[in-house]
Amino acid sequence: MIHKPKKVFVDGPISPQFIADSIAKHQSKTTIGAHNIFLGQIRADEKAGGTVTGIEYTAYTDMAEQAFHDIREAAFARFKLTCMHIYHSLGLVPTGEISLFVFVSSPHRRATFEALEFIVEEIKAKVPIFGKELVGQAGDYTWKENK
Amino acid sequence: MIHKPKKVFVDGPISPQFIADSIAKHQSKTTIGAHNIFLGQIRADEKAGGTVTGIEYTAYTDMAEQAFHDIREAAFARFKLTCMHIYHSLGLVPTGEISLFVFVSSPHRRATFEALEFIVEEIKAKVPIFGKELVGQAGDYTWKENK
Amino acid sequence: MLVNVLYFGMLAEATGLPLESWEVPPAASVRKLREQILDKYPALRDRKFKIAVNQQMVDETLLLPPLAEVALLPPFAGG
Amino acid sequence: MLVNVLYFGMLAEATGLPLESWEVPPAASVRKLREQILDKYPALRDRKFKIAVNQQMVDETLLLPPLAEVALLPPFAGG
Repeated sequence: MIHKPKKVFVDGPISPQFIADSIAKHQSKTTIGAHNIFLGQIRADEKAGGTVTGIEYTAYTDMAEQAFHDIREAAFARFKLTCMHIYHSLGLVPTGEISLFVFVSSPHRRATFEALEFIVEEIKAKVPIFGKELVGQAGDYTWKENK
Repeated sequence: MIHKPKKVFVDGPISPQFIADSIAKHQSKTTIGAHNIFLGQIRADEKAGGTVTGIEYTAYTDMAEQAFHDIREAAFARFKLTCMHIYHSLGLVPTGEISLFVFVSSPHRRATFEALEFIVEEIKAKVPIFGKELVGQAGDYTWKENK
Repeated sequence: MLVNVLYFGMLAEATGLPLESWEVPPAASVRKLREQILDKYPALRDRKFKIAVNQQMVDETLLLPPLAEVALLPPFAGG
Repeated sequence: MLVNVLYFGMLAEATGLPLESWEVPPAASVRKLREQILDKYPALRDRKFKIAVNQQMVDETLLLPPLAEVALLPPFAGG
Protein backbone atom coordinates (compact mmCIF):
# COMPACT_ATOMS: atom_id res chain seq x y z
CA MET A 1 0.00 0.00 0.00
CA ILE A 2 1.29 3.48 -0.88
CA HIS A 3 0.49 6.20 1.64
CA LYS A 4 0.30 9.69 0.28
CA PRO A 5 2.79 12.18 1.71
CA LYS A 6 1.15 14.11 4.51
CA LYS A 7 1.78 17.54 5.88
CA VAL A 8 3.66 17.22 9.18
CA PHE A 9 4.83 20.72 10.02
CA VAL A 10 2.51 23.17 11.71
CA ASP A 11 3.21 26.78 12.63
CA GLY A 12 3.72 27.23 16.38
CA PRO A 13 2.26 25.02 19.14
CA ILE A 14 -0.14 22.13 18.62
CA SER A 15 -3.35 22.81 20.55
CA PRO A 16 -5.29 20.31 22.71
CA GLN A 17 -8.31 21.14 20.53
CA PHE A 18 -6.43 20.01 17.41
CA ILE A 19 -5.69 16.71 19.18
CA ALA A 20 -9.34 16.31 20.20
CA ASP A 21 -10.50 16.92 16.62
CA SER A 22 -8.02 14.34 15.38
CA ILE A 23 -9.32 11.76 17.88
CA ALA A 24 -12.94 12.52 16.99
CA LYS A 25 -12.27 11.91 13.28
CA HIS A 26 -11.36 8.30 14.11
CA GLN A 27 -14.68 7.38 15.69
CA SER A 28 -16.09 6.38 12.31
CA LYS A 29 -13.21 3.90 11.82
CA THR A 30 -14.79 1.00 13.65
CA THR A 31 -12.05 -1.56 13.07
CA ILE A 32 -9.90 0.45 15.51
CA GLY A 33 -9.70 -0.90 19.06
CA ALA A 34 -6.67 0.98 20.39
CA HIS A 35 -5.18 4.44 19.96
CA ASN A 36 -1.81 5.49 21.32
CA ILE A 37 -0.70 9.10 21.40
CA PHE A 38 2.65 10.68 22.19
CA LEU A 39 2.93 14.40 22.95
CA GLY A 40 6.17 16.32 23.36
CA GLN A 41 5.78 19.34 25.64
CA ILE A 42 8.33 22.14 26.21
CA ARG A 43 9.91 21.99 29.68
CA ALA A 44 10.92 25.03 31.73
CA ASP A 45 14.40 23.60 32.33
CA GLU A 46 16.85 25.58 34.43
CA LYS A 47 19.98 26.61 32.52
CA ALA A 48 23.01 28.68 33.53
CA GLY A 49 21.38 31.86 32.15
CA GLY A 50 17.90 31.28 33.61
CA THR A 51 14.74 29.31 32.88
CA VAL A 52 13.81 28.04 29.41
CA THR A 53 10.84 30.06 28.13
CA GLY A 54 10.34 28.26 24.84
CA ILE A 55 11.97 26.56 21.86
CA GLU A 56 12.26 28.04 18.40
CA TYR A 57 12.21 25.20 15.88
CA THR A 58 13.70 25.29 12.42
CA ALA A 59 14.19 22.41 9.98
CA TYR A 60 15.77 21.37 6.74
CA THR A 61 12.21 21.05 5.59
CA ASP A 62 12.59 19.16 2.30
CA MET A 63 14.78 16.51 3.87
CA ALA A 64 12.66 16.43 7.03
CA GLU A 65 9.45 15.81 5.10
CA GLN A 66 11.13 12.96 3.25
CA ALA A 67 12.41 11.56 6.56
CA PHE A 68 8.90 11.71 8.09
CA HIS A 69 7.55 9.96 5.01
CA ASP A 70 10.18 7.20 5.28
CA ILE A 71 9.38 6.72 8.98
CA ARG A 72 5.66 6.43 8.16
CA GLU A 73 6.30 3.83 5.47
CA ALA A 74 8.63 1.84 7.74
CA ALA A 75 6.08 1.87 10.57
CA PHE A 76 3.23 0.75 8.29
CA ALA A 77 5.45 -2.06 6.99
CA ARG A 78 6.50 -3.27 10.46
CA PHE A 79 3.33 -2.88 12.50
CA LYS A 80 -0.32 -3.66 11.80
CA LEU A 81 -1.65 -0.13 11.94
CA THR A 82 -4.95 1.28 10.74
CA CYS A 83 -3.89 4.94 10.93
CA MET A 84 -0.84 7.04 11.69
CA HIS A 85 -0.50 10.81 12.05
CA ILE A 86 2.56 12.89 12.86
CA TYR A 87 2.60 16.63 13.50
CA HIS A 88 5.61 18.74 14.50
CA SER A 89 5.87 22.46 15.24
CA LEU A 90 8.06 24.99 13.46
CA GLY A 91 8.74 28.44 14.88
CA LEU A 92 8.29 29.39 18.51
CA VAL A 93 6.67 26.97 20.98
CA PRO A 94 6.46 28.46 24.49
CA THR A 95 7.12 26.44 27.63
CA GLY A 96 4.16 24.20 28.55
CA GLU A 97 2.94 23.92 24.98
CA ILE A 98 3.06 20.91 22.65
CA SER A 99 5.55 20.60 19.77
CA LEU A 100 5.14 16.95 18.72
CA PHE A 101 1.95 14.89 18.29
CA VAL A 102 2.22 11.27 17.14
CA PHE A 103 -1.02 9.29 16.88
CA VAL A 104 -1.26 5.59 15.95
CA SER A 105 -4.33 3.36 15.77
CA SER A 106 -4.81 -0.37 15.32
CA PRO A 107 -7.38 -3.09 15.96
CA HIS A 108 -5.27 -4.26 18.95
CA ARG A 109 -3.12 -2.52 21.54
CA ARG A 110 0.18 -4.39 21.05
CA ALA A 111 0.84 -2.89 17.60
CA THR A 112 0.16 0.63 18.90
CA PHE A 113 2.67 0.37 21.76
CA GLU A 114 5.44 -0.94 19.52
CA ALA A 115 4.74 1.45 16.66
CA LEU A 116 4.49 4.58 18.79
CA GLU A 117 7.83 4.03 20.47
CA PHE A 118 9.49 3.18 17.14
CA ILE A 119 8.14 6.32 15.47
CA VAL A 120 9.10 8.69 18.30
CA GLU A 121 12.64 7.30 18.50
CA GLU A 122 13.05 7.51 14.73
CA ILE A 123 11.86 11.13 14.68
CA LYS A 124 14.30 12.09 17.42
CA ALA A 125 17.21 10.36 15.66
CA LYS A 126 16.61 10.91 11.95
CA VAL A 127 14.64 14.06 11.21
CA PRO A 128 16.72 17.25 10.64
CA ILE A 129 14.90 19.56 13.03
CA PHE A 130 16.84 22.09 15.12
CA GLY A 131 15.81 23.74 18.36
CA LYS A 132 16.96 26.98 19.94
CA GLU A 133 16.05 26.99 23.63
CA LEU A 134 15.30 30.53 24.73
CA VAL A 135 16.65 31.13 28.22
CA GLY A 136 15.68 33.85 30.70
CA GLN A 137 14.50 37.31 29.73
CA ALA A 138 17.76 38.78 28.33
CA GLY A 139 17.68 37.09 24.92
CA ASP A 140 20.06 34.24 25.84
CA TYR A 141 19.68 30.82 24.28
CA THR A 142 21.25 27.37 23.96
CA TRP A 143 20.94 24.79 21.19
CA LYS A 144 19.00 21.68 22.06
CA GLU A 145 20.40 18.22 21.27
CA ASN A 146 18.39 14.99 21.36
CA LYS A 147 19.70 12.05 23.40
CA MET B 1 4.31 9.93 48.49
CA ILE B 2 0.65 9.07 49.02
CA HIS B 3 -1.65 9.74 46.10
CA LYS B 4 -5.25 10.39 46.96
CA PRO B 5 -7.77 7.92 45.51
CA LYS B 6 -9.20 9.32 42.30
CA LYS B 7 -12.47 8.78 40.56
CA VAL B 8 -11.93 6.45 37.59
CA PHE B 9 -15.40 5.43 36.44
CA VAL B 10 -17.40 7.68 34.16
CA ASP B 11 -20.91 7.13 32.87
CA GLY B 12 -20.95 6.16 29.20
CA PRO B 13 -18.31 7.06 26.58
CA ILE B 14 -15.27 9.29 27.18
CA SER B 15 -15.43 12.25 24.77
CA PRO B 16 -12.51 13.68 22.76
CA GLN B 17 -13.32 17.02 24.42
CA PHE B 18 -12.76 15.50 27.87
CA ILE B 19 -9.36 14.29 26.66
CA ALA B 20 -8.48 17.73 25.25
CA ASP B 21 -9.43 19.39 28.55
CA SER B 22 -7.27 16.92 30.42
CA ILE B 23 -4.27 17.66 28.16
CA ALA B 24 -4.81 21.43 28.48
CA LYS B 25 -4.73 21.20 32.29
CA HIS B 26 -1.14 19.93 32.07
CA GLN B 27 0.26 22.94 30.24
CA SER B 28 0.97 24.70 33.53
CA LYS B 29 3.09 21.72 34.70
CA THR B 30 6.32 22.82 33.10
CA THR B 31 8.53 19.99 34.36
CA ILE B 32 6.65 17.70 31.95
CA GLY B 33 8.40 16.93 28.66
CA ALA B 34 6.44 13.90 27.47
CA HIS B 35 2.83 12.74 27.61
CA ASN B 36 1.65 9.32 26.55
CA ILE B 37 -2.01 8.49 26.11
CA PHE B 38 -3.79 5.18 25.54
CA LEU B 39 -7.39 5.09 24.34
CA GLY B 40 -9.54 1.97 24.08
CA GLN B 41 -12.21 2.28 21.39
CA ILE B 42 -15.14 -0.10 20.77
CA ARG B 43 -14.72 -2.13 17.57
CA ALA B 44 -17.57 -3.18 15.29
CA ASP B 45 -16.42 -6.81 15.33
CA GLU B 46 -18.35 -9.39 13.31
CA LYS B 47 -19.90 -12.13 15.45
CA ALA B 48 -22.12 -15.11 14.57
CA GLY B 49 -25.27 -13.07 15.30
CA GLY B 50 -24.19 -9.87 13.49
CA THR B 51 -22.02 -6.81 14.10
CA VAL B 52 -21.11 -5.52 17.55
CA THR B 53 -22.99 -2.26 18.16
CA GLY B 54 -21.55 -1.45 21.58
CA ILE B 55 -20.39 -2.79 24.92
CA GLU B 56 -22.29 -2.50 28.17
CA TYR B 57 -19.78 -2.31 31.02
CA THR B 58 -20.43 -3.31 34.62
CA ALA B 59 -17.94 -3.66 37.44
CA TYR B 60 -17.46 -4.86 40.97
CA THR B 61 -16.94 -1.19 41.69
CA ASP B 62 -15.52 -1.26 45.22
CA MET B 63 -12.91 -3.84 44.32
CA ALA B 64 -12.25 -2.20 40.94
CA GLU B 65 -11.58 1.18 42.52
CA GLN B 66 -9.14 -0.45 44.92
CA ALA B 67 -7.47 -2.27 42.01
CA PHE B 68 -7.11 0.99 40.06
CA HIS B 69 -5.63 2.62 43.14
CA ASP B 70 -3.12 -0.24 43.57
CA ILE B 71 -2.11 0.01 39.89
CA ARG B 72 -1.58 3.78 40.28
CA GLU B 73 0.60 3.30 43.35
CA ALA B 74 2.62 0.55 41.67
CA ALA B 75 3.18 2.68 38.58
CA PHE B 76 4.27 5.72 40.61
CA ALA B 77 6.67 3.47 42.54
CA ARG B 78 8.20 1.87 39.43
CA PHE B 79 8.37 4.78 36.99
CA LYS B 80 9.38 8.41 37.32
CA LEU B 81 6.02 9.98 36.54
CA THR B 82 4.80 13.51 37.13
CA CYS B 83 1.10 12.72 36.60
CA MET B 84 -1.15 9.77 35.93
CA HIS B 85 -4.86 9.67 35.10
CA ILE B 86 -7.10 6.70 34.41
CA TYR B 87 -10.72 6.85 33.28
CA HIS B 88 -12.97 3.90 32.40
CA SER B 89 -16.57 3.84 31.23
CA LEU B 90 -19.48 2.11 32.90
CA GLY B 91 -22.79 1.52 31.13
CA LEU B 92 -23.25 1.54 27.37
CA VAL B 93 -20.41 2.61 25.08
CA PRO B 94 -21.43 2.46 21.40
CA THR B 95 -19.11 1.22 18.66
CA GLY B 96 -16.49 3.84 17.67
CA GLU B 97 -16.55 5.51 21.08
CA ILE B 98 -13.88 5.49 23.77
CA SER B 99 -14.16 3.40 26.96
CA LEU B 100 -10.64 3.66 28.43
CA PHE B 101 -8.36 6.70 28.73
CA VAL B 102 -4.95 6.32 30.38
CA PHE B 103 -2.72 9.41 30.50
CA VAL B 104 0.84 9.49 31.89
CA SER B 105 3.29 12.40 31.97
CA SER B 106 6.97 12.65 32.86
CA PRO B 107 9.98 14.88 32.29
CA HIS B 108 11.29 12.30 29.77
CA ARG B 109 9.70 9.98 27.25
CA ARG B 110 11.17 6.64 28.37
CA ALA B 111 9.22 6.55 31.65
CA THR B 112 5.96 7.30 29.82
CA PHE B 113 6.34 4.42 27.36
CA GLU B 114 7.10 1.90 30.06
CA ALA B 115 4.45 3.15 32.48
CA LEU B 116 1.65 3.35 29.93
CA GLU B 117 2.10 -0.21 28.78
CA PHE B 118 2.37 -1.46 32.36
CA ILE B 119 -0.81 0.32 33.42
CA VAL B 120 -2.89 -0.81 30.45
CA GLU B 121 -1.82 -4.45 30.86
CA GLU B 122 -2.53 -4.32 34.60
CA ILE B 123 -6.00 -2.87 34.03
CA LYS B 124 -6.85 -5.58 31.49
CA ALA B 125 -5.63 -8.34 33.83
CA LYS B 126 -6.58 -7.21 37.32
CA VAL B 127 -9.60 -4.91 37.39
CA PRO B 128 -12.98 -6.62 37.80
CA ILE B 129 -14.81 -4.99 34.91
CA PHE B 130 -17.24 -7.00 32.78
CA GLY B 131 -18.37 -6.31 29.23
CA LYS B 132 -21.50 -7.43 27.40
CA GLU B 133 -20.98 -7.04 23.66
CA LEU B 134 -24.27 -6.17 22.01
CA VAL B 135 -24.57 -7.92 18.66
CA GLY B 136 -26.87 -7.09 15.75
CA GLN B 137 -30.32 -5.54 16.10
CA ALA B 138 -32.22 -8.46 17.70
CA GLY B 139 -30.95 -8.05 21.25
CA ASP B 140 -28.24 -10.74 21.02
CA TYR B 141 -25.03 -10.41 22.99
CA THR B 142 -21.80 -12.17 23.95
CA TRP B 143 -19.57 -11.68 26.99
CA LYS B 144 -16.20 -10.12 26.29
CA GLU B 145 -13.02 -11.66 27.69
CA ASN B 146 -9.60 -9.95 27.75
CA LYS B 147 -6.62 -11.75 26.29
CA MET C 1 -22.26 -18.90 59.68
CA LEU C 2 -23.50 -16.43 57.09
CA VAL C 3 -21.56 -15.10 54.12
CA ASN C 4 -22.70 -12.73 51.37
CA VAL C 5 -22.14 -13.85 47.80
CA LEU C 6 -22.07 -11.45 44.84
CA TYR C 7 -22.53 -12.65 41.23
CA PHE C 8 -21.30 -10.57 38.30
CA GLY C 9 -21.80 -10.45 34.55
CA MET C 10 -22.64 -13.78 32.95
CA LEU C 11 -22.76 -15.42 36.41
CA ALA C 12 -25.52 -13.12 37.64
CA GLU C 13 -27.32 -14.02 34.44
CA ALA C 14 -26.97 -17.74 35.23
CA THR C 15 -28.11 -17.43 38.86
CA GLY C 16 -30.81 -14.87 38.11
CA LEU C 17 -29.71 -12.61 40.97
CA PRO C 18 -26.78 -10.37 41.84
CA LEU C 19 -26.50 -11.04 45.57
CA GLU C 20 -27.38 -13.87 47.93
CA SER C 21 -26.74 -14.87 51.56
CA TRP C 22 -25.32 -18.34 52.13
CA GLU C 23 -25.25 -20.43 55.28
CA VAL C 24 -21.94 -22.32 55.52
CA PRO C 25 -20.40 -24.46 58.30
CA PRO C 26 -18.01 -22.61 60.63
CA ALA C 27 -14.48 -22.48 59.16
CA ALA C 28 -15.73 -23.58 55.74
CA SER C 29 -13.24 -23.13 52.92
CA VAL C 30 -13.82 -21.24 49.71
CA ARG C 31 -13.85 -24.61 47.96
CA LYS C 32 -16.67 -25.83 50.19
CA LEU C 33 -18.77 -22.76 49.40
CA ARG C 34 -17.99 -23.12 45.72
CA GLU C 35 -19.30 -26.70 45.79
CA GLN C 36 -22.53 -25.61 47.51
CA ILE C 37 -23.03 -22.89 44.90
CA LEU C 38 -22.38 -25.25 41.96
CA ASP C 39 -24.87 -27.73 43.42
CA LYS C 40 -27.57 -25.08 43.51
CA TYR C 41 -26.66 -23.55 40.10
CA PRO C 42 -25.38 -26.33 37.82
CA ALA C 43 -25.25 -23.81 34.93
CA LEU C 44 -22.20 -22.25 36.62
CA ARG C 45 -20.20 -25.46 36.05
CA ASP C 46 -19.62 -24.42 32.41
CA ARG C 47 -18.52 -20.92 33.27
CA LYS C 48 -15.01 -19.72 34.01
CA PHE C 49 -14.80 -17.68 37.18
CA LYS C 50 -12.48 -16.63 40.00
CA ILE C 51 -13.38 -15.88 43.58
CA ALA C 52 -12.59 -12.80 45.65
CA VAL C 53 -13.12 -12.65 49.41
CA ASN C 54 -13.44 -9.22 50.93
CA GLN C 55 -12.25 -7.79 47.60
CA GLN C 56 -9.03 -9.80 47.43
CA MET C 57 -8.44 -12.60 44.95
CA VAL C 58 -8.01 -15.81 46.99
CA ASP C 59 -7.32 -19.46 46.43
CA GLU C 60 -9.81 -22.10 47.36
CA THR C 61 -8.08 -23.29 50.51
CA LEU C 62 -8.85 -20.02 52.32
CA LEU C 63 -11.20 -20.41 55.30
CA LEU C 64 -14.09 -17.97 55.10
CA PRO C 65 -14.38 -15.38 57.87
CA PRO C 66 -17.87 -14.70 59.23
CA LEU C 67 -19.88 -12.25 57.14
CA ALA C 68 -17.29 -12.48 54.35
CA GLU C 69 -18.10 -10.64 51.13
CA VAL C 70 -17.54 -13.33 48.52
CA ALA C 71 -17.59 -12.36 44.83
CA LEU C 72 -17.78 -14.72 41.85
CA LEU C 73 -15.93 -12.96 39.03
CA PRO C 74 -16.20 -13.97 35.36
CA PRO C 75 -13.32 -13.10 32.99
CA PHE C 76 -12.35 -9.43 33.10
CA ALA C 77 -13.13 -7.26 30.08
CA GLY C 78 -11.90 -3.79 31.00
CA GLY C 79 -10.30 -1.59 28.37
CA MET D 1 32.57 22.56 -10.22
CA LEU D 2 29.90 24.34 -8.18
CA VAL D 3 27.99 22.92 -5.21
CA ASN D 4 25.42 24.60 -2.98
CA VAL D 5 25.99 24.41 0.75
CA LEU D 6 23.23 24.91 3.33
CA TYR D 7 23.99 25.75 6.98
CA PHE D 8 21.44 25.09 9.70
CA GLY D 9 20.87 26.07 13.32
CA MET D 10 24.03 26.87 15.26
CA LEU D 11 26.10 26.39 12.08
CA ALA D 12 24.26 29.15 10.21
CA GLU D 13 24.90 31.27 13.27
CA ALA D 14 28.65 30.55 13.07
CA THR D 15 28.92 31.20 9.33
CA GLY D 16 26.54 34.16 9.39
CA LEU D 17 24.60 32.91 6.38
CA PRO D 18 22.20 30.04 5.56
CA LEU D 19 23.33 29.24 2.02
CA GLU D 20 26.52 29.57 0.00
CA SER D 21 27.93 28.40 -3.36
CA TRP D 22 31.30 26.64 -3.24
CA GLU D 23 33.75 25.99 -6.07
CA VAL D 24 35.36 22.55 -5.62
CA PRO D 25 37.69 20.50 -7.87
CA PRO D 26 35.92 17.95 -10.12
CA ALA D 27 35.30 14.66 -8.27
CA ALA D 28 36.04 16.28 -4.91
CA SER D 29 35.02 14.23 -1.91
CA VAL D 30 32.77 15.36 0.91
CA ARG D 31 35.89 15.36 3.11
CA LYS D 32 37.65 17.76 0.75
CA LEU D 33 34.70 20.19 0.83
CA ARG D 34 34.53 19.87 4.59
CA GLU D 35 38.17 20.90 4.88
CA GLN D 36 37.62 23.92 2.66
CA ILE D 37 34.64 24.98 4.77
CA LEU D 38 36.52 24.55 8.09
CA ASP D 39 39.40 26.62 6.71
CA LYS D 40 37.04 29.48 5.91
CA TYR D 41 35.00 29.14 9.14
CA PRO D 42 37.33 27.97 11.96
CA ALA D 43 34.46 28.41 14.45
CA LEU D 44 32.86 25.29 12.93
CA ARG D 45 35.75 23.14 14.19
CA ASP D 46 34.19 23.13 17.68
CA ARG D 47 30.74 22.18 16.45
CA LYS D 48 29.32 18.70 15.97
CA PHE D 49 27.69 18.26 12.58
CA LYS D 50 26.82 15.68 9.95
CA ILE D 51 26.65 16.17 6.23
CA ALA D 52 23.79 15.34 3.86
CA VAL D 53 24.19 15.40 0.08
CA ASN D 54 21.02 15.77 -1.95
CA GLN D 55 19.08 15.13 1.26
CA GLN D 56 20.73 11.82 2.11
CA MET D 57 23.12 11.34 5.00
CA VAL D 58 26.50 10.40 3.51
CA ASP D 59 29.97 9.52 4.67
CA GLU D 60 32.95 11.63 3.83
CA THR D 61 34.37 9.42 1.10
CA LEU D 62 31.44 10.20 -1.23
CA LEU D 63 32.42 12.10 -4.37
CA LEU D 64 30.28 15.16 -4.87
CA PRO D 65 28.13 15.27 -7.98
CA PRO D 66 27.97 18.62 -9.82
CA LEU D 67 25.44 21.06 -8.37
CA ALA D 68 25.05 18.86 -5.29
CA GLU D 69 22.88 20.22 -2.49
CA VAL D 70 25.14 19.82 0.52
CA ALA D 71 23.71 20.42 4.00
CA LEU D 72 25.67 20.82 7.24
CA LEU D 73 23.40 19.51 9.98
CA PRO D 74 23.94 20.17 13.69
CA PRO D 75 22.51 17.71 16.25
CA PHE D 76 18.81 17.02 15.74
CA ALA D 77 16.36 18.36 18.29
CA GLY D 78 12.94 17.27 17.05
CA GLY D 79 10.28 16.20 19.52
